[in-house]
Amino acid sequence: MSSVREKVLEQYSSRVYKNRKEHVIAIGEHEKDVVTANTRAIPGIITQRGCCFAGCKGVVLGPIKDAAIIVHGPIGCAYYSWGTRRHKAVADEKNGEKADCYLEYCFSTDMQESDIVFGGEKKLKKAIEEVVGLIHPKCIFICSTCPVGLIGDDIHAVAKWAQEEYEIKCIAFSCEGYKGVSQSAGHHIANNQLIRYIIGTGDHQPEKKYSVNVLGEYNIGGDGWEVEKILKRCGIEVVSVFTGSGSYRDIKNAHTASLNLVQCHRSINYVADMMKDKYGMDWIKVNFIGIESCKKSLRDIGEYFGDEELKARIEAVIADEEDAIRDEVEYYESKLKGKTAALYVGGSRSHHYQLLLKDFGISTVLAGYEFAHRDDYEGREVIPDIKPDADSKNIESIEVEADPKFYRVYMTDEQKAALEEKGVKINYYEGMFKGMDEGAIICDDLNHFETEEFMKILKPDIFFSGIKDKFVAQKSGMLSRQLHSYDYSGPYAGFRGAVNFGRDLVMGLYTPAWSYVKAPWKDTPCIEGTLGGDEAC
Amino acid sequence: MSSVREKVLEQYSSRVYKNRKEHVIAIGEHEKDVVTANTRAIPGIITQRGCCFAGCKGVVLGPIKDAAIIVHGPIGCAYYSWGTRRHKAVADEKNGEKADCYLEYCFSTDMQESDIVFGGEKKLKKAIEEVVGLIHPKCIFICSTCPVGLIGDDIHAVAKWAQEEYEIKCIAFSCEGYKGVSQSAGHHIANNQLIRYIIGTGDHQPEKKYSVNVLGEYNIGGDGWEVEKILKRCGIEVVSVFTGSGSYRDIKNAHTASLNLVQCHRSINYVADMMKDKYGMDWIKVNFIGIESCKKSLRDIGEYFGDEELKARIEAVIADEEDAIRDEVEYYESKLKGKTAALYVGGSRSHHYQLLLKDFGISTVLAGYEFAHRDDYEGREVIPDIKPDADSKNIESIEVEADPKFYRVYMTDEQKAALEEKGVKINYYEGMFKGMDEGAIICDDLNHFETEEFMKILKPDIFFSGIKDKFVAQKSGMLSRQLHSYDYSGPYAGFRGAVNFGRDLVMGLYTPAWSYVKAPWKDTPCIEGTLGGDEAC
Amino acid sequence: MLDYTPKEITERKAIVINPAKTCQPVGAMYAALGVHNCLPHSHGSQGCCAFHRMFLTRHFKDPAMASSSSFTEGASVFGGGSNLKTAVKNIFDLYHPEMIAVHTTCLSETIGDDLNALIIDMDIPDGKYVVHCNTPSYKGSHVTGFTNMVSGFIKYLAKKGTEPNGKVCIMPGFVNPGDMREYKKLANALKVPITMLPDTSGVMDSPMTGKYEMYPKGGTLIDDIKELGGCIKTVALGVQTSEPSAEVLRKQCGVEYVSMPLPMGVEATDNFIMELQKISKEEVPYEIEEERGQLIDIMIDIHPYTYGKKVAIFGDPDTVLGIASFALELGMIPKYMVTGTPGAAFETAGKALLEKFGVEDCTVKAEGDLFLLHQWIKNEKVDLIIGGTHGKTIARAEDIPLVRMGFPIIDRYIHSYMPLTGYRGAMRMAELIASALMDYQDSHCEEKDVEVVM
Amino acid sequence: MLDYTPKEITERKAIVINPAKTCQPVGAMYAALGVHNCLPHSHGSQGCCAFHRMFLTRHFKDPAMASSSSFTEGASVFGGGSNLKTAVKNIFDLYHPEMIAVHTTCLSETIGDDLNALIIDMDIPDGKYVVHCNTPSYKGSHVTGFTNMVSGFIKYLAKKGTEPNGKVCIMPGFVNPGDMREYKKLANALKVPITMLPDTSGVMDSPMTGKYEMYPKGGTLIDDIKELGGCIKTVALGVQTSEPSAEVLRKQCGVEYVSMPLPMGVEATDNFIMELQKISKEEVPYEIEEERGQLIDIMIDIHPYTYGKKVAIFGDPDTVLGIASFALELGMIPKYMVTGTPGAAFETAGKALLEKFGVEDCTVKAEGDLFLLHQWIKNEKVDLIIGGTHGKTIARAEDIPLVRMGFPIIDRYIHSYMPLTGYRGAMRMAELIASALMDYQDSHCEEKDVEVVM
Repeated sequence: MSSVREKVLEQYSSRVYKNRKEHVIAIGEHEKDVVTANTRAIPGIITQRGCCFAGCKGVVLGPIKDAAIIVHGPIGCAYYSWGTRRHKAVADEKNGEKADCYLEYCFSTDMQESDIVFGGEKKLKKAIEEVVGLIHPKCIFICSTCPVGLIGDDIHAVAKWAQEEYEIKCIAFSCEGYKGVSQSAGHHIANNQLIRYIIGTGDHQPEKKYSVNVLGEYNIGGDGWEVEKILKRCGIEVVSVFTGSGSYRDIKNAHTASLNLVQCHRSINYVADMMKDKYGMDWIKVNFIGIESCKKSLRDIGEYFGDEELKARIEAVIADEEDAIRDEVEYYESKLKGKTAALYVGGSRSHHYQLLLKDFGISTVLAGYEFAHRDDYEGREVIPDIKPDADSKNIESIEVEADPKFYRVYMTDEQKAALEEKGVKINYYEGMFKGMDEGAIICDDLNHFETEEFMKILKPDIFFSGIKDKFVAQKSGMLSRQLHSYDYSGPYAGFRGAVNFGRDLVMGLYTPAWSYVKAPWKDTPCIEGTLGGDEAC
Repeated sequence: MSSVREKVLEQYSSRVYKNRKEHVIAIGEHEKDVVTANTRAIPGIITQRGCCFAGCKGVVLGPIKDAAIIVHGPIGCAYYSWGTRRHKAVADEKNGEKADCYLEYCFSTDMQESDIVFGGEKKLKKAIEEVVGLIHPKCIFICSTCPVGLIGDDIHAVAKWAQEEYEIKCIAFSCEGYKGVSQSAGHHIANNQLIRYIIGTGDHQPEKKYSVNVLGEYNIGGDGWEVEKILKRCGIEVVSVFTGSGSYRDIKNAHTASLNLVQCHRSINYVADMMKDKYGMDWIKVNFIGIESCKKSLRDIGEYFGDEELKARIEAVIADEEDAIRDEVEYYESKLKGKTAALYVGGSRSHHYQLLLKDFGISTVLAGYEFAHRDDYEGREVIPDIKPDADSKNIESIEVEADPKFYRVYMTDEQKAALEEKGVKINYYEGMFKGMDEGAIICDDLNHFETEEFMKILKPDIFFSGIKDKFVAQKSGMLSRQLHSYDYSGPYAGFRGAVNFGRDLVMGLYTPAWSYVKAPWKDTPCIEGTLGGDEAC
Repeated sequence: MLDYTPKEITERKAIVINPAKTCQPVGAMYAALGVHNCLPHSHGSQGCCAFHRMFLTRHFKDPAMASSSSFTEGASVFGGGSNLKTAVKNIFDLYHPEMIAVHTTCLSETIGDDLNALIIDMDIPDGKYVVHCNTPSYKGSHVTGFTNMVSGFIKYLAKKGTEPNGKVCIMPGFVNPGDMREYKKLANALKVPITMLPDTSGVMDSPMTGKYEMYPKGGTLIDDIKELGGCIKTVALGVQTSEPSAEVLRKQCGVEYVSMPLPMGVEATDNFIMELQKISKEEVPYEIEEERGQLIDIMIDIHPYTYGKKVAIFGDPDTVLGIASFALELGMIPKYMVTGTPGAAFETAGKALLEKFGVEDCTVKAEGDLFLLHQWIKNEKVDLIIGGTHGKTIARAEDIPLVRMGFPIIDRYIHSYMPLTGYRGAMRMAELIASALMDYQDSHCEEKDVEVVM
Repeated sequence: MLDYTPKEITERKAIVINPAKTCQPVGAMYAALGVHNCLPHSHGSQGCCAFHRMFLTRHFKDPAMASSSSFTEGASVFGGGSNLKTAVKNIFDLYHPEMIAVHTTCLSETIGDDLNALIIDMDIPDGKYVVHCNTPSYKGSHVTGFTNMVSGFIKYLAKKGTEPNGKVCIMPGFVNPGDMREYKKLANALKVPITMLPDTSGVMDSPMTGKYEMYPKGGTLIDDIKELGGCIKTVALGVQTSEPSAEVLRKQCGVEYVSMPLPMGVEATDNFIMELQKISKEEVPYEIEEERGQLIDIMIDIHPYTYGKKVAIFGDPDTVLGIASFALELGMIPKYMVTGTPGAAFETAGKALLEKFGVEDCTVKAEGDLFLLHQWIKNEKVDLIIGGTHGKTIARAEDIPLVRMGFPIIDRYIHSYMPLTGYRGAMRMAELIASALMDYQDSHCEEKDVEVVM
């Protein structure tokens, strides 16, 4: 087992080896599966990681449709995060309140050299004035990029000014790219400001008895809409989504829901945690990716609320949804069973998709996260053991207190214990490791070199990752599917999504082009009998 | 003057010379401009002419939208005449009666070898049965192609059978390609059957006081609709159009109109003539191509009806239409004035378009017809002098008698004389020659050789013809515009059409591509000073 | 659009509606234009010649020169011999071709003119040629006419016992000049000297020079046709179109042939390349391997847009098979394959393709028409239609994208310059297909589903 | 779509909305990928490198490999020197490039890292190279970054007094691999030996072989860059993109240059050809003349569809000028020409083009954005939009066809293989433009106006 891991790592120089050996493990090799995570990438080692800005603006804030997000910095960062992440959204009206959708727009202060030299605050103010004049948003976010932190523009003061000047919500996010070690720092920064300035500022109460927020669901390829559709069928009201097709309009009322559902643990657990402290709301980790996961998640919600009628409705919905997809799933399973996969994505998908793959009989031989923390691998029980380092200390961690007006206790400890017995764990995430097969390779911050080497040895049938390494795998003759963008397909969540996923894999594996990779003359000597020659050409 | 003509003709062998010299004249060269026309093309000489089938099915019958036209013959003739002639049409309802539009359909009996050997009547009957079953037309035309005449299928008997069997109108046209010397024979055959079997079979009376048929208007590029629009504005009802966007539904009522307007004299004068004999209706030659022609035509109609209110309305319409186009016409005229043109089209357009060209200050240096008769060149006064030859004798010429029920006298001889004095000639066409400049070349059945040679000498700025010679002219660096299809533009009729025409010419003459025809290195020796060489390359 | 086409399909035995073929002579005319200094001649009523020239010109947007025997009723009664004789004399006098290539029409065929006898009987100037082929319009289709004209050239000109010339005879099939250029590029890359008959490149895609040339630079040289008997082998591209002519050359001069599908898509091009390679015994040069590798790369890249998509393909038999073959390689389902040209070979070959790719529930039909195709589509829709211009009304009526490939395309420009054959041609097909499907997605999806990245 | 864009245009001084440019480093990265065995390196936060690789990959659908100094907050405070040192060591150890091409970012520029000093201070293995250029994101655009990287290669590698090698240095401008292949084809046809810097063909359009190569076959050879000083002349294609680098080479090694627009359309390609011809003193071969003649033929053929049509063109300055130049040659009116890249030269050159063709009432704008372009279009509509993917929302909002040309095109495939330059590229442009306009006519006209022949 260890030989696979060693074969790859031993090619490193000793310094790199020392670093990477802690990030790469084989499940079951040691008594306890421990991984080092959320530490700096090694300079020069080709990581797939992005930066703090990408995590804050790109991931968490980007999908909030009714916020005009002004990127304060040179043009690039705004440009790259413009419309390319497939967090779908659409303007809508809810409870008589409209939420615009600005996602087709990219706002940048396009800082020039003089702004770097003389400071960019004035330009930022003017930019806000212009945006307000043009599109009249109710909410503006300011996201800073690298140079802004260095030159010391006080974007928070500007936000405060704008809020007063224009009587709108305006929040600043100091999410310079160099902060932290990956996108993760940006999630944290975004989460902090949401809890500080938005959640709890609305006062619209849910209409239904059972209401939830869906946290860490970014509506990539319409996943969130699929999830909302299912919850609705079960009779559960979704108060807000963080943040896929989400809105300032809804998030401000998030505290009025009864339960938080956490889909992507890594990017949003701060909000779940802080809402627990501030409003007393429990959260449960859900996973709407995969048929079995989806069923378990829905049943957990039923158990949490403990209402038999609700539970019955959930069962009915499950039965109906499963009926509708059974034939297709069976067909795709017959084409996929026994295949192997490697996954290298974000901070939760590498876990979630293993379960969907299992639904189709595909096993995972390697999995890794781009920007996860140890708890995403090992489970939240490891949190007390995680030692902060210089990089993580730089990211503000805020403490919230119980809100005097809204704090409620939703469940007694006894009830919680009873729930646990039923297998429903409150305010807990078990991490990726627990469900994985012995011998599977784990690679935190999998880099290009390791990708190439592990793929050579493990030869998975499918490599799931992002756009940067997709074509690397593909060039070597391996099906590669993007799990950030779903290769512009989707939704993959829920029951119907599972079918889409199966269809896409089957299509990828069975597309005839693979059989043409090698030119036939590479095999066939071109000897022509009739011309009597023996020479090959 | 004659030298141009001679320079071209003298290159022929004596036999060909003898034939062609009668077809090619220079206006004013002789005391009387006489041309030989409507005679056989010389085998091997590349003529642009088509055949009898093209004239019958392609030109006259093709536009009749509610007739399902079954081409009885091998597949080609149906195929080539399918949707390619731009006689636009649209299904419509009139007086509570619908006229379908089958122009997107091509019906062929696709005769096979066995049909040739054993006869095709059975197949034709079956074909009718199938068409009736599929699209339920009220009217079917059968058009025969070359072999049908040779093998002796009696399509007229089949038509009769179908008419009885299915209680629909069914008419056969023996328009085999080898009949006559050009499309002209086909026009005649079509005209004969229309008068025999359709005109006069309807009984719907016009609603308005002044009503007309528009004859020889095929709605190429929407010309007919433009004409109808203008007539309508003047308060004149159009009972039927022969045959652009025309219909069996309307043509059967044609005899109820008060006046026939003849646009294309060549293709339809038989109908006009026979209706005069049968119903007493007068016809006047109109020309809605060209601004001045259009005005004259409208005023002639006003004069014919002699109603002051109508005349006033016509003047108002003219003023209004002219106002709307004045600026554009002036602009285009400024770009076109002084240019020269050669025209070689059909049997009337070469005349009509000279007048439109004149509106823009363009003079005509050569004009010819593909399939005209002498009267189209010299005026109807020459008809008594035209001697029938073997080919023309083969085309049935029918005599009609005054219809006992519908014959009326519309105008006394006195009234006619008064009209003549005002310049309105009844039942008369003056031909192309009378308006032409001295020295202009006339070429009946202009062939490829003559085209090349005359263009080399005359160097017109624009060559108007059809698709077959368009690119010949263009390759030699000359703007070439199709006057059969308007190069898929139009309408060119009426006031608005004149503007379209001007626009298209300006665009063609001024398109920058002409200036790139010669590669610059053909002129510029590639001597590079710095390298000290004197050699050109 | 096409509002009178009923969904319900009833058997038709007599009427063809909206045909997917036309008649033989136009194919013969096209083939004859592919011989240098040759003037095609239509022996029949002048309308045929006019129609065919019109049609070819509309497809190529270049002059299609041809002459006619200009039959009148008299000729139809007494035979067209004297018309032809006059015509030939006038043509050599006036238009100075090196050769006149006569094809017949349904008219002269029905009359029974014996072209062999007529031509033997003629005074043909020294160094000039008159050849002919029979192209009765009531048999086969324009594709058959193309084949017959090619065979006609061979019958008249190719000689048995010609000195071996080390060349390969390529019969291109009924394709565009752009394709013929692509063949020459590939043969050249593989160092295989060829004679291609016919070769319309340089004729029907001739450059603008400001000077009209009745006989442009392109076309197979008559001398090369005369030496076809000295070829090592014939590579007949497009089985239905080219094999009969290859067989004529074999019988007449003993040149063996290999007959293969048009080199459209990966495998068919591979086979063509390997056939050439067998002859030259040269390594396939890197530039060709690279093109091939780029094509495969592209095919894998676009598979999410093509895989499983249903396509209706209509046109000429070899072309439809070639497109279908590439469509299958792209993972598409060629739901309907229709040619108007008769011939059971089409259906057999089409079904063999489907079987090879394990694709079921598709229909392959020779002697079909577009009315029937439209009815099928009404009953089970497709994602894409591939064919010539005449598919546009169906495409609009059913709101299905149309990719224009094949013959005739009379409502677009430039296509005839662009190969669909070879790896380069497959890249073009891939781009046309993928873009059509993606354009459709972009224009038909809801606003919220418009994708910036695809 | 884009529902919040008001028609009324108000002056903006601070906010850019929907930019038509991005930042320097991505251009530098693209340029560096065009050198064989070279790994681009981004000196800054790792997010930059991730964004740029993502972006290039989306355009080319091929891997874009590059490494990063992976700054953290510490590096931002204390400088990135040690990060770079570690990075270079690790890169040579693990990825074995022959050269590392470092570009800076707004982060390292704001900190003030002195790359010259850092590189001089480094242990670079024998036979290996580390070069750099400064690409502050707050100046210029991705085009500037491309230029700067090319200049960087020259500064580090080209030597004065190199033996004359009879070659011409071609600087290709910010174009696709397909264009670079076209340049090579033309130079080859004119028998001009060249070094092209950079050359991304064979790198960003590499074939599928089943084996991933971190350094594919393509790219300018380092040895050739070192010998640039021996070139006869530099032909700098794309004035704004290439002239600065040509000037660097001139200053450094005395190689004179001629700077000209991208060879897009007739005249610009003519000029490129003649420039090559001046050097080789070879006749322009017939195959090139023929291509040219075919292009002119096509342009005349399609003029009824293009003449007088208004087009909005956006993208990179040289590309927009090249497209506009061809559009004018087609008789079109380039109503709006917009680049996000700053530089008065763009506006001057654009206006000169308009004047040359006598076209009035058009707007040329550098440092513009797509929000403004959309507002203009709302005030006066165009018939066509030409630009990259980001034009698609405007196209859909206003129901105007979009022809994709330039950078970036991230929602279509295959485009990067297909040249827009040279006569062949102009044929492609002509086909894309004509087809877009004709498709629009076909889909937007009334049923009765659907044309079978066009």
